[in-house]
Amino acid sequence: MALLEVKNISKRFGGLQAVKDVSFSVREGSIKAVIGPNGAGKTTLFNLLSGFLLPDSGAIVYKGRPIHAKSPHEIAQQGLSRTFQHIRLFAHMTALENVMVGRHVRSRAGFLAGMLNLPWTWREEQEIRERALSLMEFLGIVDLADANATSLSYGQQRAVELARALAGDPAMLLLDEPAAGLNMRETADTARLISRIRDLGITVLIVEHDMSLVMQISDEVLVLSYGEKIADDAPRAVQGNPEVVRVYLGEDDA
Amino acid sequence: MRTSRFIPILALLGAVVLVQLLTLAGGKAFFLTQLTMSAYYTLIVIGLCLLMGFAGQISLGHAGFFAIGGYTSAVLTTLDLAAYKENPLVAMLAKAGVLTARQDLYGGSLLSVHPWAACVVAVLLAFVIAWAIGIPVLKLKGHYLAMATLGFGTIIYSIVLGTQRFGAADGISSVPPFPLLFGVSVSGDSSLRVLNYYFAWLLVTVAMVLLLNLISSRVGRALRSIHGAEDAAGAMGVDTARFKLSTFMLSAVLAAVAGVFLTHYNGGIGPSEASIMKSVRYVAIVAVGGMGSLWGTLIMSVVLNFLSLRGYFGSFDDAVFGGILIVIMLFAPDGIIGADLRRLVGKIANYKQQNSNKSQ
Amino acid sequence: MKILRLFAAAIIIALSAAPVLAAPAIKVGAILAVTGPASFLGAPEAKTLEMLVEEINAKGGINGSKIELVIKDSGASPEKAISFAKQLIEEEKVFAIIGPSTTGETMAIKNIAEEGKTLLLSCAAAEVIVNPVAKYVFKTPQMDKHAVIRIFQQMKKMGITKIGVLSSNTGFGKAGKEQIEKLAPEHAIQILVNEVYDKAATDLTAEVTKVKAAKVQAIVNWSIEPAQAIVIKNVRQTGMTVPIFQSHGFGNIGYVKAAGAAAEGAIFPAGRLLVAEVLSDKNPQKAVLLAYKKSYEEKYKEDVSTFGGHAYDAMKILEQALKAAGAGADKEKVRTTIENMKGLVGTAGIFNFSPADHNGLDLNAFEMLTVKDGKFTVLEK
Amino acid sequence: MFFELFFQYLVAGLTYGTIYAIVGIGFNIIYNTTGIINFAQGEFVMLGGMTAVTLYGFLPLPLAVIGAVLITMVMGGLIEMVFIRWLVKPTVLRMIIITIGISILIREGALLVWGEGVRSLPYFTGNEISALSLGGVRLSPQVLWSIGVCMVIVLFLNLFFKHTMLGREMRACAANRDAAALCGIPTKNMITLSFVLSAGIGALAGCVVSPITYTQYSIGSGLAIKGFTVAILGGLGNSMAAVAAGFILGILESFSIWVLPTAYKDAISIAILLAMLFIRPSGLFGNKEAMRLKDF
Repeated sequence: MALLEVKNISKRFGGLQAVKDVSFSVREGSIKAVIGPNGAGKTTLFNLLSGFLLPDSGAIVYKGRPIHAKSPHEIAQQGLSRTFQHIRLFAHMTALENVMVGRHVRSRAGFLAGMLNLPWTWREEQEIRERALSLMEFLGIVDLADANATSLSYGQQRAVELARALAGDPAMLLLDEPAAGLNMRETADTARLISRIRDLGITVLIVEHDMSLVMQISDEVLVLSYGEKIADDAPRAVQGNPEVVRVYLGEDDA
Repeated sequence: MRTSRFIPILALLGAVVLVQLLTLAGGKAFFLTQLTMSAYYTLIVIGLCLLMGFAGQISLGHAGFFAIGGYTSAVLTTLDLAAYKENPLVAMLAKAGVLTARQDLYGGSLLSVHPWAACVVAVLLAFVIAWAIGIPVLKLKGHYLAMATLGFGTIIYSIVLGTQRFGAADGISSVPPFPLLFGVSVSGDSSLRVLNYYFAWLLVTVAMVLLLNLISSRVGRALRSIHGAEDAAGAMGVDTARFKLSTFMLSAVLAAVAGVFLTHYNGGIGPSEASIMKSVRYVAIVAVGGMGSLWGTLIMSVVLNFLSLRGYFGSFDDAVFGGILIVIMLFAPDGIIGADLRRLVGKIANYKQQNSNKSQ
Repeated sequence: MKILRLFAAAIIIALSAAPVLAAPAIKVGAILAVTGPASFLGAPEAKTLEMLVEEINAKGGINGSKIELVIKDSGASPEKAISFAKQLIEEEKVFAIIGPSTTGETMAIKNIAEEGKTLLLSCAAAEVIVNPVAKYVFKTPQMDKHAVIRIFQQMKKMGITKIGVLSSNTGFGKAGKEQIEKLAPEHAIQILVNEVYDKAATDLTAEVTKVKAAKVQAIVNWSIEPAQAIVIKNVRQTGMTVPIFQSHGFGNIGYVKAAGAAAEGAIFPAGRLLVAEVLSDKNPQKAVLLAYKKSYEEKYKEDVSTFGGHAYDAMKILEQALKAAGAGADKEKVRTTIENMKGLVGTAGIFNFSPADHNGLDLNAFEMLTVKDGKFTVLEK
Repeated sequence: MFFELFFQYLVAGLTYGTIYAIVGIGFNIIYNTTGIINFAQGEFVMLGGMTAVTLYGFLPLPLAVIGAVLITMVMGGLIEMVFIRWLVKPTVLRMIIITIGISILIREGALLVWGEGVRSLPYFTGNEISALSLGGVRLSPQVLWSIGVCMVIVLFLNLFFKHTMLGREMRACAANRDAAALCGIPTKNMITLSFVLSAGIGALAGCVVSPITYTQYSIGSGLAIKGFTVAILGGLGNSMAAVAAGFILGILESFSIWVLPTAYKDAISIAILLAMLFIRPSGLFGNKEAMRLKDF
């Protein structure tokens, strides 16, 4: 069953057609990768999916409900979580607090409850903290809990961001270049990690440049070029697709 | 963690009592007047601190909300409805206890709105205006937000200054006392000075407890995340628009409450309370208090307002606040007290964690 | 934490630096808007007081006691005036307070002075300050209503019945506007246009155009800010030739200089300070006015203004009352002395106080002046 | 009579408009090179006027004006060097607060130096009551002076930014500071230069409008609010648009007096600004897409 279905979606910026009539779907429990040369519209596609941009036309259906007109926080509340290509951690907050914010969608204490410090919010805070710590444990960064998030190394920041995205128990995770700026060993760790996340039952959609990582973990690969879909298939089939080789791999090698 | 939050509150209460006893012992009970006025200004400033330091939204128009509170209460409680006694609406309100008959200073009798009812109206009005103005204004960022809030403040100022009912440039005087319980009232009467001092500081303490609770709750975390990276906060499911708006409204209500009580305490209000320079002062106090530190803001508010109200800065009052803004923003944008306190809190937290790690 | 400690230290020093009382001195407080939007009032008032107190003390004080002056700059904020009034009364235990400069501030502290049984000699103009009478509250500037009546009387002589009124959005402008509105019907004057402009206005051509459109026979402008010079310039620039009446706020030669040729012929009521030199020698005020003018201008190298005169009068009234009441008199005795004071010659006029009149000035306090060749001169009757 | 009145209001509007426009241009120059809104811009106008009046005491008028402009330019440069130059990537909030602080300090400094008195320069031509009459509509020659100076400033800026090396380097700085720095443009000096330039323009404005409006230590903040309104109304960073917006605002204000009490004139112009911010923050003439790319 398709968890996410994208139908004929388009987005134009002034004279630039960033995404043109793209359709695809993501199976529940799978890992799907979006690849394409620079400027192919991958990040725009992510921004459309997560509600940061409104599509000019087309529909995005998640869990059977249209979400393309919703704002980012509503989409996040429905269990579709994301990370950013350029890490966007919350400054002046510890790593743990960053992850705890990720739990926002699964908690409900509001202004009044917060100000009055109602007893039930204590339990909720406890639950948020424990869940955040267990995720950090899962990602191997629990020692960093009290460090200032923006003072961490690049790889550690990526991990915090991932923990934050997972903290809301999403059904689906959008990862925007999770291996960018990582060395080979870290990239390999990341690949394993993404597989483990999938094994938790979370569907993953990832934009990535690193071909080895994509081929290693994805169940399906979507290829974009100049905003258009040119292939959507299993990794091996995509690798053999002459069109893809021409626009993407060919250029990449050259 | 939960108990540690109350130690500073107890310290605050202790300090409030201690200062009163010291002024009593030192024969300087008159200091309490300025300390009481400072308390009300502190109420605005800690609300602004929540907005600026935690939600990261600047407001250069907070004196406007103070003025809305103060002027609404002043107008309603000095309004004379005696001539309309027969009007059914007026009669009904009088019956409901909303209106109250009292004597003015020269023995004439007045029928005006009861201070409690006026207070409710004033706070509700600030609440509604903050809501109405907050929705569009908080969509703006950076210079645009600064300019829009400045514009709001300017509009309130020119309305106050241009309207006869608000006393134009003279403001409103002979505002009656605000009755509390047991015959005690908020007023400048020197026999009630000590009680007024305690009432004002009790109000600040309650507000501090509420705000401290808030910032260490889920909402506080969400606010700081908005400050840190607004789009990422949205992607984590934080309804940034609603949280910013609620914070704006909360701080506006605090400013209006301060306006109501200070107006009754002073027995009047003038347009200087709505001026842009006042709003800038509040921003200066938040800045010097450390932007994100309620305690720093509280301490600096008391110190600066107290000194200013006692005239220590003489004719350089505005210059002092201008200088503070520049020096703090140039050399210590995180504030002076804020950084110190945070480091201290950090140390305590680390210490506790080490202990708990050991016990595990 | 070092900084915290520093602050604590600073506060302790500040709190303990309570003023040391010099035994026999008489303490006089002053709450004046030395800076801020009403500084044109407060600054000359403060200078005048400093000068006078220096003079009095040089002569050995009053009844052997020196005067100790405590000036507080309120910046025209009522909330500060309140704080300062309480401070002066309870802490400094002053004998009397001179000021505040503006009506709003005076009204804010009227009750405080009453409650503290401390003399308040206000330098603000509005009638509400002394009507209803508060026991301890007096004021020295002339009544706005007297200025308005003098203007209306002059209009009658000139056959003017239809006027346009402009005023600024300050306490001064507001008070004048109210009196004009109130008194116009009694004097058979019809107000065709009535506009309030911003005190910081930079050009008033549009407002003036509105007046021009109404075809008035004369314009009355009531303000105390630079805008009043802008008004008359704009009136003449738009080609209107009708007489322009200004308030006593025009009594500052700086505005005449600023308005230049446009100021010629402007008519306004004012105290006689501005025309001291040309007064007849028989005028009882002449000596007082010249003495004040000379010493002020020599000391501060700037033109004297009528506002400083209000503080001068306040101090003189206090000085006379203290002298008359004798050494060691209490506040109550001095208060009664002022209430019964007659014929005190001041800069604003001749003060005749009574228990019902805490201003003591009458219509005669104003002289109708006009501008001729860039100078103030008495209007030819 | 109707048309005469109509044009009289129009002239009044033009007078307000030029003043607002010149202040608005000053905002834009600094905004363009630095991304900073300089809240102390109104103080440059005040400084220019006050200095010129002082110099006029012993210099002929043209020299006094030139001297005042030069002195204010030096002040502008100094302010940038002392307060702004050495900040590393300051946040917008921090810059707003710093420039507000600078504005307060300059104002209070001026109060100390010049006192609270009101001053003005003499009319450049004619005197206080001379007016040109155009079919019943009258306007002071000084209004023509200020419109003329405004036009000359705009022309000069256009030539400067388009046709001189220095101007082009400043524009490069505005487009992308990091890239400009990579190309060897001394970006820090460009920022200083922008402060010098906008201080000079403000001071010139202060001199030209001083006979009309007078000058006093406290006029800066009021002018700054109007100038800022105009800059935003036109679209931040666009000087030509600021001029157009200045005239629009001036004329709107002037005609608002025709129908409404003048006491609320300022409230009306600010309300226009707020409405603009809410509906179309890119300004009347701004480009919406370009707007979104600006990094706030």
